[in-house]
Amino acid sequence: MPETRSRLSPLLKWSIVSFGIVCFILIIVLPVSSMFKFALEDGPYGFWKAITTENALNALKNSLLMASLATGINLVVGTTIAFSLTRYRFPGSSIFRALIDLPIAIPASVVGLALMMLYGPKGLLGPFFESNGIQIIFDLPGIVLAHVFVTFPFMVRAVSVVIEKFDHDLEDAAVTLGANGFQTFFRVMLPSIKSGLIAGSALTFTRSLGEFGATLIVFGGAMHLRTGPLYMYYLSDSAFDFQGATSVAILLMVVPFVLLLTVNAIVSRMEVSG
Amino acid sequence: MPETRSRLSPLLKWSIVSFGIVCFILIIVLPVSSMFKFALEDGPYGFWKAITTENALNALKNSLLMASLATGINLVVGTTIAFSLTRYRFPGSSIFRALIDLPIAIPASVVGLALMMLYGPKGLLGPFFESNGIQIIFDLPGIVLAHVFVTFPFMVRAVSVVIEKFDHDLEDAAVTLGANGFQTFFRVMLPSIKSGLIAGSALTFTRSLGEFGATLIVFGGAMHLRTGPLYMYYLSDSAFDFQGATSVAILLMVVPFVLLLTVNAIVSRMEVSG
Amino acid sequence: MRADLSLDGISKAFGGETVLKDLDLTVEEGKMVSILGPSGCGKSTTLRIISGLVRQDRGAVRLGGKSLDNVPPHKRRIGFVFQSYALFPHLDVEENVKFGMKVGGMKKEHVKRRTDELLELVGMSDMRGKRPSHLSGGQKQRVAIARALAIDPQVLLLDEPFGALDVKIRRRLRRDLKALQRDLGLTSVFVTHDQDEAFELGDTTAVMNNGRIEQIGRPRDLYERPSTSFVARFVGNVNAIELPGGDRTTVMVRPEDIVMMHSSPDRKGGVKGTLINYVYLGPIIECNVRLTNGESLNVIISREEFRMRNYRRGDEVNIIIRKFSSFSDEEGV
Amino acid sequence: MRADLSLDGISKAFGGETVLKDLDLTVEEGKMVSILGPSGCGKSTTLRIISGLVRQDRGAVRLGGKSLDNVPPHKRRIGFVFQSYALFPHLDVEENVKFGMKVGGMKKEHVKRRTDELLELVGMSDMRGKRPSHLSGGQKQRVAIARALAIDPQVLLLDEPFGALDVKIRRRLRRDLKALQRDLGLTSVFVTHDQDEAFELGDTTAVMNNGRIEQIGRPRDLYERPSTSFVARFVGNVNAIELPGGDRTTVMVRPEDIVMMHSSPDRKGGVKGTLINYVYLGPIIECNVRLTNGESLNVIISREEFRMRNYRRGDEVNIIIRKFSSFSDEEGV
Repeated sequence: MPETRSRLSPLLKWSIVSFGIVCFILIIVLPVSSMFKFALEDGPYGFWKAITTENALNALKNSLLMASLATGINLVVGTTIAFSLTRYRFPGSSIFRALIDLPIAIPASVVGLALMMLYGPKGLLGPFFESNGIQIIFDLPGIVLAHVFVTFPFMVRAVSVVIEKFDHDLEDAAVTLGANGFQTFFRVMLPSIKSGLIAGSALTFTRSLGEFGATLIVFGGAMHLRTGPLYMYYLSDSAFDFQGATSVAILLMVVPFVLLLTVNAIVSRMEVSG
Repeated sequence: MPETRSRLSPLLKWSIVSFGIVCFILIIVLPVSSMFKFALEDGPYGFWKAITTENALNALKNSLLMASLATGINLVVGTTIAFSLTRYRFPGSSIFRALIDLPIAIPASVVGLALMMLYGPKGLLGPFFESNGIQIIFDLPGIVLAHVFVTFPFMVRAVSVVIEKFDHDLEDAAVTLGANGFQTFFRVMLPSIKSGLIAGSALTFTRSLGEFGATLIVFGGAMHLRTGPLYMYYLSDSAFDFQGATSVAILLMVVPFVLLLTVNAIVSRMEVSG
Repeated sequence: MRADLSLDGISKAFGGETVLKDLDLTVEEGKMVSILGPSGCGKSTTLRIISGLVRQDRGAVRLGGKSLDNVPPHKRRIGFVFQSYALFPHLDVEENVKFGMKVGGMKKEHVKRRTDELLELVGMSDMRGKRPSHLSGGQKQRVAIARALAIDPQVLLLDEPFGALDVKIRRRLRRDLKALQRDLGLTSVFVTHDQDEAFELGDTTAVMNNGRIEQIGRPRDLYERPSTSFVARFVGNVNAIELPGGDRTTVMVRPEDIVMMHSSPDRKGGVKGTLINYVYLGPIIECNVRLTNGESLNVIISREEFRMRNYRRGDEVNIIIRKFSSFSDEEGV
Repeated sequence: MRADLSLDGISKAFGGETVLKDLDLTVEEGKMVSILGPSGCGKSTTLRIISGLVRQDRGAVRLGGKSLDNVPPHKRRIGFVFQSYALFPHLDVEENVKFGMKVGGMKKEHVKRRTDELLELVGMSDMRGKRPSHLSGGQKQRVAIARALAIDPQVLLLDEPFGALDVKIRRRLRRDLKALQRDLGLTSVFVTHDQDEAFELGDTTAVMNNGRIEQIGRPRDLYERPSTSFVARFVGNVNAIELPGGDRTTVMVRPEDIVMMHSSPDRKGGVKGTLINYVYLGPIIECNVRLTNGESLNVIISREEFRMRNYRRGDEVNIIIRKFSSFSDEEGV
């Protein structure tokens, strides 16, 4: 009964709504839209050309690779940790729980520096790995580690939420119906937390596609591993190619946005039919 | 009854928990800890000196200023938008709702570029503002805009959650007890959504303190406005002063983490006693 | 003229769907009318219209003959008790009770004295410093009642106030509420879908269905002389039986208006059946009898009779209907 | 030996708090025992121990004389019906019913045939393709029952299965469940805090309190010959009256075991009181009488008697107690 709810005068109500919309347009919509003007300076072809240069394709490929690896690793690690934290108590579990959000509070650039101080050429473990022929910082493992670090809490949170919502009677029901531990896990538990795994993966993938600060530090000029945001930064900051930079930026913005919207729609449909 | 729940064998259970902890230590705890080694290379005094140089103090002051401004602006704008979206339907409200998450999906560096393309010297509106004596990009307004853009969805989400949970019968009860619109809002509505305002502010402040990518682009060398993460990047990337960089990095990490933990504790106590 | 509450020809539709149709109702000053009806019948909307929380499309709400329609809801001084309690979670018990008096600008000493009185009245003085989240459901509703009384309401409205409570607590609370309402002489409207509650609390009970009041009266009237088939079905248990013969008339028979005896060859008249099951409901026994034509019948007999005749499951019995009603609005069910 | 279910000296504590104390219970093959008790009395834990979901600290669970204690829960073939329904949300009705047969490795044709039978049996054939979220509470519980029956259980356990349902649906469902249980000859244990439900469903009813079974018997035994004061209080309504005299003995009197008459000067004997309120409960009337010593009494009389004597609120009445019980375990309440 919405009629019973809004007791504000229509004038006040519309002032509030209009103020919100105007602010949103000034802060978010206009800046984003203005990029299109520059990207399409030379028409759609210019845009297409800018995102299909060898460098651009390489950067996009790298971004997708890092995002996929980070998502895959987090699916295993994050889900394991979400299970441990929500279902078991062990010595130190409450400290562990508090530390989970650490990566959200840490600036991305600090993450990069931290990884460098551990795995870098002058880091604590870096020389050890290097002497065994394993290059971490300024190479793929370092970049992936940075992405995993930054995206890690998103997966743990998304999965924890669905595990906590999980109705334990379902497990008991499965057991009384004759399901053993594995059958219970795969036929009852996993389908129930699927929406959390999907939502967590989407967030991880998205955040990973856009990661800039940590990657900038650990990437260290390994051009063949340059990701999209770094390439965009190079174009605008060093090459002053704003047409190219905005074209790549639009791609870096549209892809994750569409991905998130799609996944949100899927997840909410799963929950409704759920 | 936890006894009834865990049907996994203890071995399997402890393997899962141990795997999670080991991964967490390798990816998160060790890199973070190794920074302390470098920061404390010259003892606590070295750490103290590094974070109290004129440049460091200026950077910290700027970070706190930007975070405060971004939080203040988002408290007004974000709350307004959260109200509009959760309580009213208007033409385009569903599109508006979908666009709210846009800033989460957009890489920080793209945000910087977008603001530059609108308010920068070659941007769509930049020259107009400049001719009226208003400098946006490469100055305080641009940096604050970047921070507001990046943190915006956090406030809207945190406030929307508590508004949606708000029991409308409380409003009706207040009205039947003789409260007019303003009394209902300030005595019933506001106290009920306080936890969301606090949580949203804490997230905004934290994210703002750590913002790097967008600020790097819109800051453009305005040294007196350099924020903590930028200063840290300068120390490690240009000055190769790792002792200084890690010292600042630790500060940038500990402050927001403590802030988040404190606020989470406050909010959850509010919800329990609520 | 006394301060009677009257609704005259109230109609209301939400989004094209009619919820109330030309509803009339009068509550005499100091009396409590209970509105009994299934969910969705419009009883909550009726209360919301009286309180002004919802605006009717047509008709008038009057108090002592004066229309309330131009009085905004926060000036009506009509107490409202919600099923969800709607206590302010950030205020303790005492502050909840004080809320209405404070926003009404009442003097501090007076607020304090009245709060003490009210907490005493509902038996919550010991809990005055507690937050609602630390109270049981029954305690919450006591506070909600005290809070509604604090504004010295002209009318008290209660919207299924005990719907979320346990059976035992509910019984206790409704007794206390009835005593309170009678002692204070509160003009009240109580809404419920529970027949016992409606009967216990209401001086009269209005049976509501589909946005109309089908009958209003004392429990006995409703039970013994229902004026529509809906009332007959909704109030108490009833058997709907198709009478033998070609005219397919359906009649309503109360389970206690049936005489049941053991079948015997020499017994003529009545209908034959089998005792399928019986349920021991304390002083009475509810029997389920399947007639030879397959119809199923509820029969209620007293414990003494049941014991005397020594019934067992599977017994062949003979049924005689002592009393029945039929309604013109009933289309052979 | 028949496949009777028996619990022998079961004890269980959770975190130091004793939940079950040396509990004995036998359920004859094909019979249903209902366990009736307040929340927290240990009745759910009893079911969980039978099913193996919880492990007892002491004692044995036996089926047909053979101990189940070394059989893991998923191999016990004991059907369990939960109050929360516990239907798998990602599976439709049909797949829910098939679950147990599939994980048990049953042949496909057989699974299909049995599923059809079971859905037919619980009246859910039309809904086979629906997800649980699209079902009403009553429909969900029908599916849950079919699913539990699908594994051809040796014992069926039901843990307050109708606790989350409306009164009307509940009545219907418990009738259907009773018919099902009797027709299939299922050895069953049904747990509830609702007396009507326990009496209607159980062949015998065990009244449970504080981790013990206080009495087991047919409704009539429990009602008329309660063996402890808890049973007397919990089963049916009862008045606890302090007898006049110095010895402070408390007796239990059923409301229907009290005779009420109008007071008249020539009437000697009995206790005087005032008729405070009465509630019309269909065939019977519950009267609330305040005695001259201030005690409050519930009296139940039939509708006919009430009408005949033409009682009104405020009438002076005379009370005679026809029957009472007293218990040695009762410490003057």
